[in-house]
Amino acid sequence: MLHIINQSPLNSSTLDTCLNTAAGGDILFIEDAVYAVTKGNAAEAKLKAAMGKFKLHVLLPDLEARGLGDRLMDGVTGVDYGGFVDLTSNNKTCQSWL
Amino acid sequence: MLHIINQSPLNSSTLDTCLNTAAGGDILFIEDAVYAVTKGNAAEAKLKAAMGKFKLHVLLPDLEARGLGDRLMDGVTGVDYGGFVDLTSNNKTCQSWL
Amino acid sequence: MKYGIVVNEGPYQHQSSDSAYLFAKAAIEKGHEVWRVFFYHDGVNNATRLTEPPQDDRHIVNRWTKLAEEHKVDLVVCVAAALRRGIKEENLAQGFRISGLGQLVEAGIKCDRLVTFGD
Amino acid sequence: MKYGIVVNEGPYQHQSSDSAYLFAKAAIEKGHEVWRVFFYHDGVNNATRLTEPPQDDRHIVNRWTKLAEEHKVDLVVCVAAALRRGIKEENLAQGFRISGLGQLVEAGIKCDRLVTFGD
Amino acid sequence: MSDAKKFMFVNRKAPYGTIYALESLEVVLITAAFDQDVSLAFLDDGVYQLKKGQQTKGIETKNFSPAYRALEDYDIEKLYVEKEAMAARGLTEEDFLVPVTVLSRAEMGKLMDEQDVVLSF
Amino acid sequence: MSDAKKFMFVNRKAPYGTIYALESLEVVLITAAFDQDVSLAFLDDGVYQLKKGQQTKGIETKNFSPAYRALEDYDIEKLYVEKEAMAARGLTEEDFLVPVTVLSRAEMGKLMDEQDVVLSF
Repeated sequence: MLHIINQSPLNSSTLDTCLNTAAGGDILFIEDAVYAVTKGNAAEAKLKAAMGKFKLHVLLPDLEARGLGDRLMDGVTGVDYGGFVDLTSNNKTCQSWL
Repeated sequence: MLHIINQSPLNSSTLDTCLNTAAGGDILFIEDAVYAVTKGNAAEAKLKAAMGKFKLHVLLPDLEARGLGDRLMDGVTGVDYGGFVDLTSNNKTCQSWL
Repeated sequence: MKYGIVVNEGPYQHQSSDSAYLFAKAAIEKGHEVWRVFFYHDGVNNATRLTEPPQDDRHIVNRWTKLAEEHKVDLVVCVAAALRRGIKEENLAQGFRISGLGQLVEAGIKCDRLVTFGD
Repeated sequence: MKYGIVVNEGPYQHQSSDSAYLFAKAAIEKGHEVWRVFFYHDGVNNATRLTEPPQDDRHIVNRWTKLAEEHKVDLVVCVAAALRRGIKEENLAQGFRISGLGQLVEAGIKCDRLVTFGD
Repeated sequence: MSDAKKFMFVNRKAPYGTIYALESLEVVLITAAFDQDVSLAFLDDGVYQLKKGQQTKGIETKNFSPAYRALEDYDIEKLYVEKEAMAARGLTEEDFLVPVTVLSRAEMGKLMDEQDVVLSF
Repeated sequence: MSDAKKFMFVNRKAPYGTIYALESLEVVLITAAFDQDVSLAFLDDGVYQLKKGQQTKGIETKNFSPAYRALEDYDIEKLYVEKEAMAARGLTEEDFLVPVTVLSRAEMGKLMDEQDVVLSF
């Protein structure tokens, strides 16, 4: 399953709940959630720990809009909107963690 | 100063930021923030610790709407909308932590 | 005391407009003056005359209109925020007027208290 | 593949409508079909024909209209959510239609994928 | 029901502060009317939606919580509550308006993976 | 400025995910035009508003961050950033578009207490 997260990790419990609950699969960070996968963000350690269970992706246009295109942490794949579409078609289902 | 909080403590960082930043004064919990002052909520301990620095109030109509009128933790004063108005007039300024 | 109130969210989606209204009503009952309510961000959506909530639900827009009429509350909708969201004279409810952000700053200057309701 | 998209927030206030639009455009460019976009909650505010964003900003409503016209995307606004928020035939933008929640369920049933954008 | 899809509604938001819980319920009922396989999941603040004793007169808003009791009439009986979410809020099954199945996080995650359509508002 | 009020704008939200940062800036400029004493406080995700290098072409949205550079032209020079918020996001003063004063939480709280009007969006 593809898990889509759109909330900032330091402002909302969404990331924690997804990491703790979801059985695995792909996670895509969009909108304000892209801050989660930037170097130095307090969420960095927990995402590194989650990499065994989940494959992490980030929507690059959202990362660049926020001035953090050069801060992507290692092990996270950047995608454009086309890549976002591919993630939804390659997974049988997707869930937006709203 | 009166600090007004309207976000649930387990969903948002707002309560933590207010407790860590504000110099003291009154805090009023309204809307989804009323969950913070209910017995058994994970925020209970940090609010007890904050009682020396802040005076805590909750908007009762919001607490009752959520079915928790009988779960108010000790040391928190319940007010109606009139009491909310009094809190704003008795403090020189108020800040909504949006 | 003279109060100003700011509403940042639209009706029904968030509770902020309800909270602002009930606060305003309570302030008036306590003998205070609610001089102005300023609607900003999605708050401008409180000013559409086209809402038709279900029969058993509160009518948020009409409540504001009634408050304005009975207690001379100045309901101001920010013009820039309103244009972005499709609120104009043609769908503006009674009791509201469209004006600039200066009206918000003026409320901050002239009122004894400014209370904000949002998300 | 056949896609359904759900939009839960209004234009400008949240990014969700932008994200949904850019996703829809990319899906079409990849050769997929965007069968229906369903606007729910404050998402119904994407359907007002009255928005006038600043000249240097994107026009979110017109973008949806254009997408519908060029790619036969069915833009459906939930009638119950729309009535609550003041979206009706008289202020409905071109390319949108108002209908019931069954249209959302139908999208869930008939589409290969349903992607939700919200807050 | 042989060609029915499995729809799961994930509820993570508290009632009244926002409208999502109420408008989500409306979709749930319609989905059942389409003879689909409907499950409701309550996580995080979503568990508060099911709290007994909601009294909304003081906020002049309709109390929509009785609608959860009506779900049974639509043959919607799969209500799942995440155990950890319930515990962090000091709630027990006794606090809920309707009978629910309490699941651990791991069980909830597994159930999500079995769905065809996951909707959250 | 003798009868000016002290207005503080508290910014706790990231840009682009929501419109609050942009529309808040518009109020800041108008408040300065009314000759009031204006301060901006950046806490939590609000510190991201000031990040250098925002490139919004990919999301087809206007990059409004240059407006922070224009604040100086309106004599708005009191920009305060909370130190702990900056650190938790891996940011330093070098990352910001404009010069700011970095304050500890305690200093920020004290400054808030000195205001006449506190606005947050």
